[in-house]
Amino acid sequence: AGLGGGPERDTFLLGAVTSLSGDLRFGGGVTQRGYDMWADTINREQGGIEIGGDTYEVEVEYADAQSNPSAGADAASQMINDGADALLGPYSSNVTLSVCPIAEQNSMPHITGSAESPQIWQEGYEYSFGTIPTVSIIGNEATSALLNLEPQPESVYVTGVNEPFSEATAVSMRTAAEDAGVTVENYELFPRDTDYTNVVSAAQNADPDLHLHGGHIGSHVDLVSASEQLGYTPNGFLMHYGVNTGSYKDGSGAQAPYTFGATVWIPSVDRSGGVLFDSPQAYADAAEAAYGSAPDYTQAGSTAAGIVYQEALTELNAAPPLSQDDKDELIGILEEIEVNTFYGDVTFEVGGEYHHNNINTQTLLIQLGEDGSPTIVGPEDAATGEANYPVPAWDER
Amino acid sequence: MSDATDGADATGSGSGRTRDANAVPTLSATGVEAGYDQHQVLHGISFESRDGVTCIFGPNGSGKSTFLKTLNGIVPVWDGTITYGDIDLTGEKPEDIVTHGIATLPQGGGIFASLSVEENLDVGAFTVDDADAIADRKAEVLEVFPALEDKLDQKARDLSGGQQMMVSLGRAMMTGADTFLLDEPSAGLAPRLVDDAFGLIERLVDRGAQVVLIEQNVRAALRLADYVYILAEGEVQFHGPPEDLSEEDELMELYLGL
Amino acid sequence: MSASAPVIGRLPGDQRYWFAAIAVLLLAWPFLFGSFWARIGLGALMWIGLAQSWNMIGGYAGYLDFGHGAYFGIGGFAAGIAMVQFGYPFVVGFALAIVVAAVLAYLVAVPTLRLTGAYFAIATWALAESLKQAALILEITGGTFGLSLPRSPDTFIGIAVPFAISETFFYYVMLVLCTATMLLTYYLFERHEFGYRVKALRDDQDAAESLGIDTTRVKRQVYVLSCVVAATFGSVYAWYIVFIHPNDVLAPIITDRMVIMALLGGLGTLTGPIFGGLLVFLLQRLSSVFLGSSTFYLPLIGVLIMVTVLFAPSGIIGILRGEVGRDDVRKNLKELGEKFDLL
Amino acid sequence: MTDRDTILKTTDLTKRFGALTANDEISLAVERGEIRGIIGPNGSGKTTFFNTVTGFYEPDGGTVHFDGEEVTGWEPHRLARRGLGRTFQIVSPFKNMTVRQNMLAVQTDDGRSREEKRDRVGEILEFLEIDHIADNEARGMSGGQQKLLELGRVLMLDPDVVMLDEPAAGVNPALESRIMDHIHELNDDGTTFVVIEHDMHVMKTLADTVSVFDSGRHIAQGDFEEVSQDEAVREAYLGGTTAEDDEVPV
Amino acid sequence: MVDIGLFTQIVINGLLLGGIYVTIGVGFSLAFGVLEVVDFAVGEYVMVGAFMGAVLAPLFGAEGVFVIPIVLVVFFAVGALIQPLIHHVTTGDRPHPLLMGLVFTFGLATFLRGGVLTIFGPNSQDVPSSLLTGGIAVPGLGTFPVVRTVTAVFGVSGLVVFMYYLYRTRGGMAIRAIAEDRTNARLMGININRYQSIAYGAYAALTGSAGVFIGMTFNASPGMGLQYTAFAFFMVVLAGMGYLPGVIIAGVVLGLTQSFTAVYISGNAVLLVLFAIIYVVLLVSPAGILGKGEWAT
Ligand SMILES: Nc1ncnc2c1ncn2[C@@H]1O[C@H](COP(=O)(O)OP(=O)(O)OP(=O)(O)O)[C@@H](O)[C@H]1O
Ligand SMILES: Nc1ncnc2c1ncn2[C@@H]1O[C@H](COP(=O)(O)OP(=O)(O)OP(=O)(O)O)[C@@H](O)[C@H]1O
Ligand SMILES: [Mg+2]
Ligand SMILES: [Mg+2]
Repeated sequence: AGLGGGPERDTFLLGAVTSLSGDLRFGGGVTQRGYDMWADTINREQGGIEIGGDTYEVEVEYADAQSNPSAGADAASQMINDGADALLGPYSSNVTLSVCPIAEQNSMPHITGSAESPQIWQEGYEYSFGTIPTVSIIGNEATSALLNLEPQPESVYVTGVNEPFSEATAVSMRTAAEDAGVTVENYELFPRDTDYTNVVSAAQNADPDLHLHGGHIGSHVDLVSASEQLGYTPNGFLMHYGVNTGSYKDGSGAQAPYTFGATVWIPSVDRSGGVLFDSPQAYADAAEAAYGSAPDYTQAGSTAAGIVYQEALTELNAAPPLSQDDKDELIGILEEIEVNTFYGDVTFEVGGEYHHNNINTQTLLIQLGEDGSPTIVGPEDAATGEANYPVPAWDER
Repeated sequence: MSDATDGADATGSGSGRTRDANAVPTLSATGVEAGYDQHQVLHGISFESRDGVTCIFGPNGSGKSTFLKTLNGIVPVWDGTITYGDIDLTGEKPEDIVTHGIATLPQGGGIFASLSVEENLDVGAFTVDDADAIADRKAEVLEVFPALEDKLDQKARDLSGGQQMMVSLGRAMMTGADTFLLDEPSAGLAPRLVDDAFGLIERLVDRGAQVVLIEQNVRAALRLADYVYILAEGEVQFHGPPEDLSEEDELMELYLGL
Repeated sequence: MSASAPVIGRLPGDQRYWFAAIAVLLLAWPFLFGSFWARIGLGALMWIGLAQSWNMIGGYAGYLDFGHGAYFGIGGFAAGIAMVQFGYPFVVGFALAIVVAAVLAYLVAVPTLRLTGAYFAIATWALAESLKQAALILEITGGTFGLSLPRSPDTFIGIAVPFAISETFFYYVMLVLCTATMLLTYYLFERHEFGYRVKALRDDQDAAESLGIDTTRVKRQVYVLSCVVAATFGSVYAWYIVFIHPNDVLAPIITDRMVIMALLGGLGTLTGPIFGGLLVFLLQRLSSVFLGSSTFYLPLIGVLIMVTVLFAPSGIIGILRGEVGRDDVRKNLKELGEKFDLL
Repeated sequence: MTDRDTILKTTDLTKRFGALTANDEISLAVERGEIRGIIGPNGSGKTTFFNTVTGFYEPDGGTVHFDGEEVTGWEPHRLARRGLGRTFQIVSPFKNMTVRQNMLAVQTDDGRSREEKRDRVGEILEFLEIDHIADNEARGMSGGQQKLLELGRVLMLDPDVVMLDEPAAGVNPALESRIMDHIHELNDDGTTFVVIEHDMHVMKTLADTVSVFDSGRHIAQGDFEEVSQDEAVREAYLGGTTAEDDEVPV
Repeated sequence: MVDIGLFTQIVINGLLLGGIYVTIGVGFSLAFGVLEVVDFAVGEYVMVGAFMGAVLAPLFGAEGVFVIPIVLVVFFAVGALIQPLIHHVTTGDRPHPLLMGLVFTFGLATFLRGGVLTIFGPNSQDVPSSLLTGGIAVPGLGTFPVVRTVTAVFGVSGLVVFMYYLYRTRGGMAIRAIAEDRTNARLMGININRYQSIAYGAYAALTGSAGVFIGMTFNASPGMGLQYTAFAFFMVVLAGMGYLPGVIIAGVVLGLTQSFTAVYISGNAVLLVLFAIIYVVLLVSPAGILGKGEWAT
């Protein structure tokens, strides 16, 4: 251990900033489970990370971002103060955008497993990386897959909530539709707390084949409730983020089935696996056993972030605590890395539009079944089932 | 004990009742100490109401209103007792004291500004259940204060200061009480109305009610007084029939400006 | 409390020693505990200053400004826009924040200060919400995507900054700003006749007017002043936090916090906001450190607020001044008990 | 009287509240140095007249002249600093301030230093005999003490004209005569007074001239004796009582 | 070009949305205007009501409607017990009674929001109902969503009941007298604790059950309260403080403004227009749209 590395220790200390309280607590909790899955598994199965013949356990220390950027920045600083070797990032783009500068200022490696806004990567931060592809890609690819279903849709109606992630999602959906030559009847943003009957009435009046919506779970719930109440039934709804979460099912109850959604990973996806977990299903089973609920792609992406660190640290081959030089070298390794995981192949773009974002993992179009469980219905090469399309009208369910 | 219904009979009959047949209990205080927070205002007041009008005079800030508020329960008593006939009022709540037949006209009137004049009168009769008694009393109030007749539907706040005082007095009458605690009923009234106010007090007395009257209009009040207390600095400086006052030149000068 | 009472409760010994000790601690703070605690310190200083800025209009003048947080956001965006959209250094942004806040506050003051009590509270709330919504739509504010400010230059008006643009640097900036706010409040509201005028209009506007006090003008002065103070904190915050978004810096919770801090501390007092600000900020920020990962601190704060209001109506400052003794609590409990007589 | 000049004058001053005309073309002139009484039944528009003159109400017609200058529509604080002071029928102390602070809050244009102002506060409080409670909060004062504070505050303006709205209402006779003495004393020093009062004893002792209001109109003016003999005034206002009725039935 | 079908549907949407606001505004107007309690907890009562719907409905055959009587009773009782606390902090020799009430209820709101968040987590919960589903299509007009229509009827009925109580009964008169002057009300023989508790309990009961309806219309989530607190305040401002009938007008204005802005101007501008209107109404006519409000501060 060199200069500035803090006290001697025989573990790798990863400082995780995430929202454990506040509005984003749900996502924060998912992130936390993802990071813990990695740390617990590697410590249990391999005794930690092997460096020069010795194994060093991995320790993840959490600091609460309280769903608020300034508390997030403080939390990151707290972790750095505590001598963390590297940072695991928070949930949500706003908090991430205030944590990245702290990583930058302190030359601290930072991988986030759960922030999707393109803004983060467009800023060109040197010390921050992300395992989940930006939503610009996810939204775009999911929409393209949906537009390929038969009968081919001719028109779409795009809506989104006016916050950064949701707007980026809606934009990517619109772009995909335009690129596919489909008519975009309308593109409309609105505040989260608005009433959705008006959105639905306007959409109903336009009578599109598909309704595409960017937002968080609560907004999806409001959208389907209002649609049910007004009897608005396009051939399908595509909504991102989170239709395959328990939260969406709890919130929308009987209206959940048949909704289309986007993801980059679900347990039934066919991926080879490798480090730590043999397959997506193996990961899902382990997570189910540990937390009693099925993991979604945010959790998987967070675990993948840990795996990436594990591989990079092994390659760095420096015992903890890391010196500043070690950390700078780690950045170089991360830029080059290629890891094959249960989550998919992870590599980070260098330069380009989404600097340090893993844009490699394939996007999946999913649809919820009668029981609310997701099936991959697109793109064709990844599909594990047939889409129920067009979806039945509300009163025919 | 005389409850509200007794009062209703008395006013309802319009004939008044003789004091001897149904004497109003004596309201009395023994060694009352009271104040606000840490600040003691009353230092051992002993007091007894008499038939007719018992006047309380004294300089501003001497504790007259405070004492009145111990009688009606608004200000808690620190020490001493207050009784009404056989009933111990010490520590009773104002809303319960009213039901024994003790009505108050607070200093300044205390009308309910956004209620109509009629509603103000109705609130006065809150403890009365008998609709006929209420109607009779209302008629009587309007007889005393004809100026209120065509203002019944107006909000009380739209009345002038003097008119508001009439409403307050009328409202006190509505309770049908036998004992009235009046805190400066003539303040702010035009001379004509001062006459009316004192006329009303006389009427109450004629009907057998007993009145405890705080007044700064000493001259007019003395004309009605059956007994006088003078308070200064929270203590009783003098009490006796008004006739005895004339012998107390110093008191008269100091506290009454006479 | 008479006018000559000590400003900080009843401290043993000579007040000067206390002040000196506190001053030394404040000056040495970032070097004593490192960068994280410097951040906590600067956060606390910022919130104390913000609570005091609210106290000027809300406590001293008695106008419940429920849109005060907007000026924090306006300060932030003014500085951010100057730096991002026009490439000016921070000082220009800071000056712009003051000017924009002052002008806007004046324009708002003219019609809005005619309202009183809850009307004023709701009007300012609605206005602040409109500003937030506007910031979400406008392009210059970055709209939905917010603004990322330029990162950490090492010079300040061309001069090399001693601690670069680090926590330590911002700590001292906040310390200066917060101290200036406290001194300004002390001088204007506690020592100057201006303070009497402000309190007079709070108690009875008509009477104040009849005694030669131009209440309209005094109100506007206090409002503009308090808004400008909030804006200065906002501008420094934006520079420090680097990324600002309408949902964060224009959030209604910012106002709510200022109000709660001023009230818990002691309304219309010089030192109340210090205690209220410290308590609420530290409870919120350090709850995760002490309570672990839970939302339990929220109901806790809720109960704390309720209990304080029930038993220490003059706030923490009242407790410190010994206004809330055991007897008072007992008396309070007894009175409270009487109010439960419902049948 | 003719050689004295007019300091306060209203011409056809009118104020309406909806359908009600509370002040109906009131023309009234107050001479410098006099004590003018205003009487009239409750609701006849006396307080409204004060409010309109001192700028609290916007008049619906007519003008106000003060000390040779038209001041119609001036804001109250400007008039106050110009030398027109007033009190309120319902006392309005600054409850959360001490008596002394109540006095110090008064704002004038005369450039007095802080010390001078403090000294003046001391003088006035002593004059009114409430200096012993100077550092008490106003909320705890009795009604009468509040009346004195109200008077004290307005004196801090060093006003040329003081308009008093029922200064004696609710005031103990001993204190009442003290207030009257104060008024006389100040009047001797040149302060002009306009006093609304229902106490005819006070009116008789104080007023040089009495103006009578009824239903919003200025119906009569003259010295107290004249006015109190006036049949219309007796009918509308005085009723059976007169100030002569002084004897005490003891 | 205005599409008539869309236009009428937007009017329906706006009116029914207004109906939802009426359910919150009625009780709040009573608390605000009559009890002079500036109650920051109003939105959290809605939230807790919605959560009671989510938790209890499964016990009643997954039917939120059946939960309403329980919510009415529970909220009335809890409200009646909270009122003495509020009364305590807004009286006595406290220097800023209005503020004290406001801060106390702010603490209460934080407690309720944090408590529900801690117990149930941050997720939205469905408040199921099989009776109030779908919409009724009226040819030529548009679709009336059943749950929203029933909610609006509930709100308006609540208003009528409150009005009747307040202006036609002795208890109502007592409450109005208390609002004016508590001490003098006691001198009239009114047990102010009882009547204030009745009023506050009634407000809490109505608001809590509004929460169940809102839960059925949307869903229940721990963070939903703030939004309704804001709307409750805006409702009384537009209605005119303390002027109960104004609540209907306020609901109509708020609802229609929202739906027309959303469709004919821009979804993004909805809240901007809404807040701006409230600000302007306050400046131009503080006593509400009809100018009938009154509230002594
Ligand atoms: N609510 C209160 N809080 C604190 N002190 C009070 C309060 N009310 C009255 N006091 C004080 O108690 C004392 C007695 O006041 P009280 O009102 O009883 O006098 P009073 O004899 O009725 O005078 P007045 O003739 O002016 O009405 C005064 O010194 C007054 O300052
Ligand atoms: N702000 C107001 N709004 C409506 N009407 C008012 C207002 N102020 C006064 N009035 C009405 O104007 C009339 C005159 O009131 P004013 O207060 O001037 O009477 P006053 O002569 O001072 O009576 P008093 O001797 O009782 O004080 C009354 O009928 C009163 O109801
Ligand atoms: Mg008194
Ligand atoms: Mg008057």
